[in-house]
Amino acid sequence: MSTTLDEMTVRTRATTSAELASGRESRETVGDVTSANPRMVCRHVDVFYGSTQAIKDVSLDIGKNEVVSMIGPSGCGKSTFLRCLNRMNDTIDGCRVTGSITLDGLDIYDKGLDPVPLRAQVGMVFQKPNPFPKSIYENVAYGPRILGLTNSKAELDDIIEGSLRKAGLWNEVKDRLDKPGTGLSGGQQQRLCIARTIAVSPEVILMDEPCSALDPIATAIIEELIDELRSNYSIAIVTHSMQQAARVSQRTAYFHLGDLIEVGETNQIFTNPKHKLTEDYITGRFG
Amino acid sequence: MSTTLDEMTVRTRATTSAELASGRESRETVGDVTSANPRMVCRHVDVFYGSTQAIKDVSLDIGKNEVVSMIGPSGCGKSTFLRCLNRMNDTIDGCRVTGSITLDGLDIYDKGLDPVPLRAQVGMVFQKPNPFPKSIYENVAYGPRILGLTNSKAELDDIIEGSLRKAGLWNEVKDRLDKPGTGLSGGQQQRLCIARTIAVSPEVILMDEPCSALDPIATAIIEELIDELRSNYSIAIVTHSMQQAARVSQRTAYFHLGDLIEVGETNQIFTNPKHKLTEDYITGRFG
Amino acid sequence: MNKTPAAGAPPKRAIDIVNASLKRRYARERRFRFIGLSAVILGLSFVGLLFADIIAKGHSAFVQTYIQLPVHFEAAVLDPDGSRNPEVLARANYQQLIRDALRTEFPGVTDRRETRTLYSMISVGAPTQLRDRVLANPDLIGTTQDVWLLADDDIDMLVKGHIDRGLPENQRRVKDQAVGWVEQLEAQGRIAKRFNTIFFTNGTSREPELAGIAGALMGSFYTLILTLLFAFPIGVGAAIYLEEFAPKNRWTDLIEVNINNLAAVPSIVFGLLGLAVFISVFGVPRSTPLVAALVLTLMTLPTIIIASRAALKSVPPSIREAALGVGASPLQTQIHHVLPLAMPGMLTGTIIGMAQALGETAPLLMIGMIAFIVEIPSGFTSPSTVLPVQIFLWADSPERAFVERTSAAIMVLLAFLILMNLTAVLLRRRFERRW
Amino acid sequence: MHTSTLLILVLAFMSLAYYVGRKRAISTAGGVTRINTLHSLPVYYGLYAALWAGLPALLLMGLWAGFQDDILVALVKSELPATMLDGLSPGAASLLVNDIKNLASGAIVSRTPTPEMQLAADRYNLYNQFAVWAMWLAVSALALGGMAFAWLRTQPKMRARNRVESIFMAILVIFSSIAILTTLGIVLSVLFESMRFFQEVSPLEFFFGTLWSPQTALRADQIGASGAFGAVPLFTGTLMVSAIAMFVAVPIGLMSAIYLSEYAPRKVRAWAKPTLEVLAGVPTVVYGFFAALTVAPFIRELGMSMGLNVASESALAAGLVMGIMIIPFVSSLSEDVINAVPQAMRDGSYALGATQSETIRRVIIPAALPGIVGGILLAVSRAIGETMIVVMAAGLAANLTANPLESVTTVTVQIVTLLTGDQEFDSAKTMAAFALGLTLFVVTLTLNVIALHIVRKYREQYE
Amino acid sequence: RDSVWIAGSSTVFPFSTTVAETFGRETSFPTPKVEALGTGGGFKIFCSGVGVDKPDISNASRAIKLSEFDECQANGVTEITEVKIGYDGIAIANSKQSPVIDLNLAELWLALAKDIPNEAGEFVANPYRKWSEINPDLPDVAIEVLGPPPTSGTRDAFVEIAMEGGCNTFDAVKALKDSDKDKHKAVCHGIREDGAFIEAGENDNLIVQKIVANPNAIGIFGFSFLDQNTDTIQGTLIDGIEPTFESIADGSYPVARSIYFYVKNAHVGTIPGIQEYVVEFTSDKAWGPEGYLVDKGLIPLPDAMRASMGADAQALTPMTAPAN
Ligand SMILES: Nc1ncnc2c1ncn2[C@@H]1O[C@H](COP(=O)(O)OP(=O)(O)OP(=O)(O)O)[C@@H](O)[C@H]1O
Ligand SMILES: Nc1ncnc2c1ncn2[C@@H]1O[C@H](COP(=O)(O)OP(=O)(O)OP(=O)(O)O)[C@@H](O)[C@H]1O
Ligand SMILES: [Mg+2]
Ligand SMILES: [Mg+2]
Ligand SMILES: O=P([O-])([O-])[O-]
Repeated sequence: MSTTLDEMTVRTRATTSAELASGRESRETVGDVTSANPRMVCRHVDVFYGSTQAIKDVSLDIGKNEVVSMIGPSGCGKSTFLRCLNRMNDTIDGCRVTGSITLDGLDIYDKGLDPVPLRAQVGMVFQKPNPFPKSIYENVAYGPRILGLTNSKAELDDIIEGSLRKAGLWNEVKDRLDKPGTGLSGGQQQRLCIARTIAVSPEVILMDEPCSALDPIATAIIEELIDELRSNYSIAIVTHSMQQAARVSQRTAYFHLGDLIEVGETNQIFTNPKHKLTEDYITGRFG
Repeated sequence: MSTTLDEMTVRTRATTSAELASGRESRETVGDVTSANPRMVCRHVDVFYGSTQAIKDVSLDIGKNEVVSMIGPSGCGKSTFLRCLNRMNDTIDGCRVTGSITLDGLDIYDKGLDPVPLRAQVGMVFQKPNPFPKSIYENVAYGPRILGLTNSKAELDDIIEGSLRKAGLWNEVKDRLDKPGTGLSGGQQQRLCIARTIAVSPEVILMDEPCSALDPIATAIIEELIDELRSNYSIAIVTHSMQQAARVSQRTAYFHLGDLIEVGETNQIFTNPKHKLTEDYITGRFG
Repeated sequence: MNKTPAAGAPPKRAIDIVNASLKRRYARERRFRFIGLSAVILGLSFVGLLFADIIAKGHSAFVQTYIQLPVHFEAAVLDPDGSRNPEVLARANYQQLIRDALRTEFPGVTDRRETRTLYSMISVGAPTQLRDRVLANPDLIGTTQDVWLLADDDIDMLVKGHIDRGLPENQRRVKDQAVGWVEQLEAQGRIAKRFNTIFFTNGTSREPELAGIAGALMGSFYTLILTLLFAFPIGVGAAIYLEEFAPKNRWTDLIEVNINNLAAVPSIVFGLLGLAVFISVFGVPRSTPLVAALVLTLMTLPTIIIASRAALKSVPPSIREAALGVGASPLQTQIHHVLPLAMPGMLTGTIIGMAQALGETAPLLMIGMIAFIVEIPSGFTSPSTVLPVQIFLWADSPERAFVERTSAAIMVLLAFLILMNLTAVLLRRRFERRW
Repeated sequence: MHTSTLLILVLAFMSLAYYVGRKRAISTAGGVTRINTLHSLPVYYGLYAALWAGLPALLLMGLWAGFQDDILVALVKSELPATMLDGLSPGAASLLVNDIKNLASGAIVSRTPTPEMQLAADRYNLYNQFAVWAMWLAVSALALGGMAFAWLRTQPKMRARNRVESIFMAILVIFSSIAILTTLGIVLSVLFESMRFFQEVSPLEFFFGTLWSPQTALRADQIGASGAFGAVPLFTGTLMVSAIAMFVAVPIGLMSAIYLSEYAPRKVRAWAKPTLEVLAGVPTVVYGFFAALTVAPFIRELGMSMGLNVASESALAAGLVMGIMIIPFVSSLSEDVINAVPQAMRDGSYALGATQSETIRRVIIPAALPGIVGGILLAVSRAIGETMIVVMAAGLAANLTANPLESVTTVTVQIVTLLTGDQEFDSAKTMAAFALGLTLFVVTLTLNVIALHIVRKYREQYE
Repeated sequence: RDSVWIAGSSTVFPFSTTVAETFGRETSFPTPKVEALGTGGGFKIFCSGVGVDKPDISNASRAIKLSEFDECQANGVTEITEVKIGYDGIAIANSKQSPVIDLNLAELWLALAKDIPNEAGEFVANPYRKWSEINPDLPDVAIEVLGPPPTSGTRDAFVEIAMEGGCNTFDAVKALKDSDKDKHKAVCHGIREDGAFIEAGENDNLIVQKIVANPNAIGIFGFSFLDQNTDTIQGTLIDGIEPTFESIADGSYPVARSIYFYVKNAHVGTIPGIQEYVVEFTSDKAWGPEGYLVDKGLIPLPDAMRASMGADAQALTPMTAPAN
């Protein structure tokens, strides 16, 4: 498993029957999918739910110290793609991924590769907040505990406070750390899940609409956090807010019905989209 | 149960021990909480989760043919208040509501009142999408079925198609109506829940961040829907997007830490807030 | 990852810590998984062991030894007045025919004791066998036919090899002489083992070769049907009420504790209760499936209620909210949404409860089910016994031939159990889903 | 003219009423197109009518069936010549009536019938026929009446759903109270005798005595043993056997549940689970033999070979086998609740880099805890209440010991041996069984209260 | 109710059911229902009154006690016919893998008694742990006897016949008989509780199999179980007599008891078939020396006794109150 990017041969895509059934070939992606300094490299990724294809031949890099935002209409496959990046799709029955995805040159779908440390390294915030049925403290402490990141209670307390602070939740929950995380409001749960993810310091962070339930102020805090995290890590974020994409990301990818239509510098995408579909979407003329 | 609004005496608030414990009286609401043509009238509503108070002495009307939007920082009690309006709080253990809430002059917390028809009349879209683990079709058909809104399969099919269309989901799911609703993407689930709610044509609709997982285009469809519904019904919507509040609502209520700080014409609130807290929030200076 | 990724990483990367401890965590994972697998295998091997043990002991009960003899249907014995009156035929002395046949077959036997031994080779049920044949076909009278006659249980045991012919004579129930006769018949091909239909069609009997489980099986069937009819709706209904509707207060806590506690009440106490309440107060007839079902219902209710409540608890509240939110009544919410999701757990509880009811003996001791009842019960109020009690009684019988029949009865009970479970399992699978 | 035919008739009436009720609701609303002016769905009007048609009729039927014979017998008796009943005790009278009934039904009678008896039998038959006819008429009339009543009451404003639901609710309440009534019945049926027992034997001796040997001084002419009623050894014995059983059942059951729901392929799970469930249904007599004849000698041999002194009826053997029996209580019930934990919980954990076992141990098990504890409690309960295995494998000697290799006896064993077999009417010995039952009841109740509190404390509710 | 209802002893159960079955097969009466409740349990419901919901016949592996008889009388069960049906030998046996044991009643008593007299004639707790300590000729193994619990009639009979027989061979004990009757009884009937005697439940088959599995153990159970298992177990000689059909029938084997059934006369003539059942039971083809009950292990009464007993039974002559 010492496959590096160079050695890696992009697997040839076989045209599947599902694709034929869907009656249409996938579209070519406009723009440069590569990154100068890539951490994750995806090539020709197809994802199927049973026989329907949710992601069609998507290739995309996620670079070091970069935030890539993914935008596109609801149901276009953003979450699906994101879940491929740390193999969360494994848990869905009937979900099948082909193509190649590498992290630092290692094929993450390699048979011998173990998804457990991968997921510690590639953290994820889910679209629907899913706090554990435990106390707020235990929710955040869970990751560091199982990964053995701390040696003492004090250290753990620090991590927890730090994470909650970064997620902008500390002030609201500091008096009720022992109350169940499920008794929080929607936006609080979302921030709790963010805190839980950053508590294990993953190197790549996948965020699926992390601010959907947040008010502008809380959103600003999270965006700040993203910016801060970027200096060390790589981040892929799904968002429906173009403003947010524009604010936080360096590169933007536009998905449409399972295709990656266009990738480019965020600036360029929002000011000068090349593909008609992108343009329609950005300007709200779509649909 | 023939209490009308006129006869209704607003119950006097007893200062509870919890309030005393919280160490601070609730704030006075700025602005006019009443509506010229009210359908729902809330007076001095307090909500407690166990011993902590989540809503403090809130009074607010929701008028006929009007959209009231509720904004405020995450965790300020918007969802809690919304859930009071159709007695969904009944389902939470340890949640207690005092004060008076009437619908067309009838006290909805009256002992003799049956919450079941109330909830059919006051529909709700929840913050976290919660489709039934049934097919998409069955998800939407459920309400009309139990309420006996249709006499034939054809009529039911019409309602379902209509509701899904209005929620902007029809095109995406029309070929898979028999697939489980839980296998949809986040945004699709949210729209499914909206479709499910409007399928029973409630007269008052409570929407808790209905567009949080939606892209701009889908959001536009829902906003259009809200606008359309307003002509016949009353709508209360919780949203984090000021733009959205500005676009869809006639009146806006600003919540803060369980208090209703300010209520007013949407225009006025966004252009000329009277309360300092409102202003801070609107201009993003808060926090 | 099994390998540390690219070098030159910042000094304290979390992934390094993760990787460092990974081996240990994986060892734990493997251990956990291995323990799980061993637990399953252990559990299944218990089942296998029990089955193997029972089948090894009981399989031979499914065949029964028959002896072929030329029987002369002597008209003088059967139908002295030649009227062919079925009543007369039914009362005739068929024993006589068999004894005659035996004596003709073994003419040398004259001693009184020896004759007794000789006669006792054929079951006391054989005359009935002949009678049925004659009644079905009176033309047999006056003819001589080769008839396969039911062998006595001792001979049956000998033929099946459960009696060691090598042992000294005084340590055997079947003496040398009888063994000689059997060997003679075997050499002539006049001894055969055939499928034991009697076992499935007869009620119980003192004679092992005539003993069947039909009575007990029907008794169990009626009992379980009633138990299911009572216990399932009551159990599920009670669980729904307590979990979903009853106000949560001290009173309902008490009820919950109380139901848990009922599960720990020794089953025989339910028998006492049944005796005191159902038989003495309400006059429900003793020894009937009805009273057994009532007692077993009380006994299985806690199991069903506890399992059902656990199942209801595991249905996420958001499902209830969703249904209530579109105007479903609480009852509709339960029936349309919660119940289907909780059904697998409820069915599990029911399966286990019914299994327990099917295998239970102790409380039935108190209500007259531990009885010798030959007639096959025809309804819910006819006297009957049930399979486990039949097994209990047979296990306590001195006759050696009952050993294999006991095991065979257990096999039938297990088959019954498996059949019963299968239905529930199929049902359960229909409801099962993960979301 | 069998009662079951009438039952079917009533059911038919109910279906008819359902149909009529629905129809009527729709027509009062003004046709199919206007059913939304009805308060409830037409189905509920149908159910409402069906319940009105069925419930009173069924109730009457039940009462009738319960009392008909008593009334008939009273009638027939009152018409018997007084001389026949003179001086007969109620029991003897019942025998006479029995003979008359046998005569009436054409079964064999025990004596040549006298003309009086024949007359009485004929009368009985006549009355019986009349009563059956009357019942049919009354029940049908009531069913029709109920239907008519519902028909009259049906109008769009009637809150049919609420009415139907409140009836169902009432039924649910009745179902729940059955558990209470059972408890009441059990307590009452053991309390009386226990009180009498405690009048003869001091509670102090019973609860704190360490010597149990109840077979004495009970029948004037029997000398069994020393006649001591110290229940402590029984409770320690019960505790030990149950503890051993739990030691077997909880790890195996729980780990099986986990393996089957989380690791095993669907197919394996589909057959392994029901296979394990078979263990719960094997008659306890079978387990008894298994324990006494296979396991106990094996343990004895094993112990001997290690130089240990093992009783031939060790607590260990009984406990082990009992543990096997209750595996499915833990495994199946836990499996169901583990399976019901939403996938989102697992996803949340995996995404943090947890291994499967960590997820299971730290997220899934805690989330499923109430159900798992429920299953374990049920298993413990079954272990405490189980009798046959211990009777056959653990023996009857009440040793106060903590050594599982020795033989002990349990409360249930004593209850069974005291209540069955050669017993006396009111000896302290028989009453001791009731006192034991009551004490066991109280002890387990206490344990359950504690368990409930613990579960409450650690309960984790998802969503 | 149109069928006879019999309840009681599990020892008599095999005989009673055999008769019931034959009776059902050969007459037009329905087969009686026989419940195995144990002797005491049988008397309990038998004596609870007269009526359709009470049994007609009670089986017993011992004679009715005065207390039970009184209870019967008190509940209106005044006329009871006692029928002694034969003997049931109590076998003492061990596994074939061990040598045959030859005991006398005194040794048996010494092995199982709770208290035994020492040289000084004082009663001390039984000190014997091994058979060889009682008599050097006996095997050098620990005393381990599996027997029925006191709730069983077999145990009663064993105590009354074997134990009492054994203890009376000691002068010290014999002396007590006159001086202190109660003490005498306690001494003779008291079975040790220190683990040498194991109460192994009511299931005789289980005892048989347990002694097969444990060659050092000795079991006490009904003779028919020995009879059926002669390939694996062997009877212990008591006073030099082997338990066999003949030795029990002629009375030379000391440990045998009478078994009975009791008929509720008030039910005769109201429940069809009772009298006919009694006739069947007391017919020669059932309880005679060649009868089918013998095949089931019943040891028949001597001819003369059988004749008089049968006549009394068929005439339903009510019994008088028992001695104790
Ligand atoms: N079930 C509950 N038990 C206890 N406290 C709760 C519960 N639900 C909400 N709360 C608390 O009540 C307060 C108000 O919650 P609410 O859900 O109404 O907030 P919100 O305004 O909807 O926030 P958001 O925008 O994040 O959804 C919060 O502090 C929250 O933590
Ligand atoms: N478990 C599943 N089984 C089957 N189809 C699925 C499943 N999950 C998602 N899909 C389908 O795959 C497509 C892509 O879904 P995905 O969740 O990736 O969309 P998305 O871009 O995240 O949308 P949103 O913005 O609404 O969250 C959708 O059509 C969706 O219905
Ligand atoms: Mg998504
Ligand atoms: Mg909210
Ligand atoms: O049933 P018993 O004969 O032992 O009383």
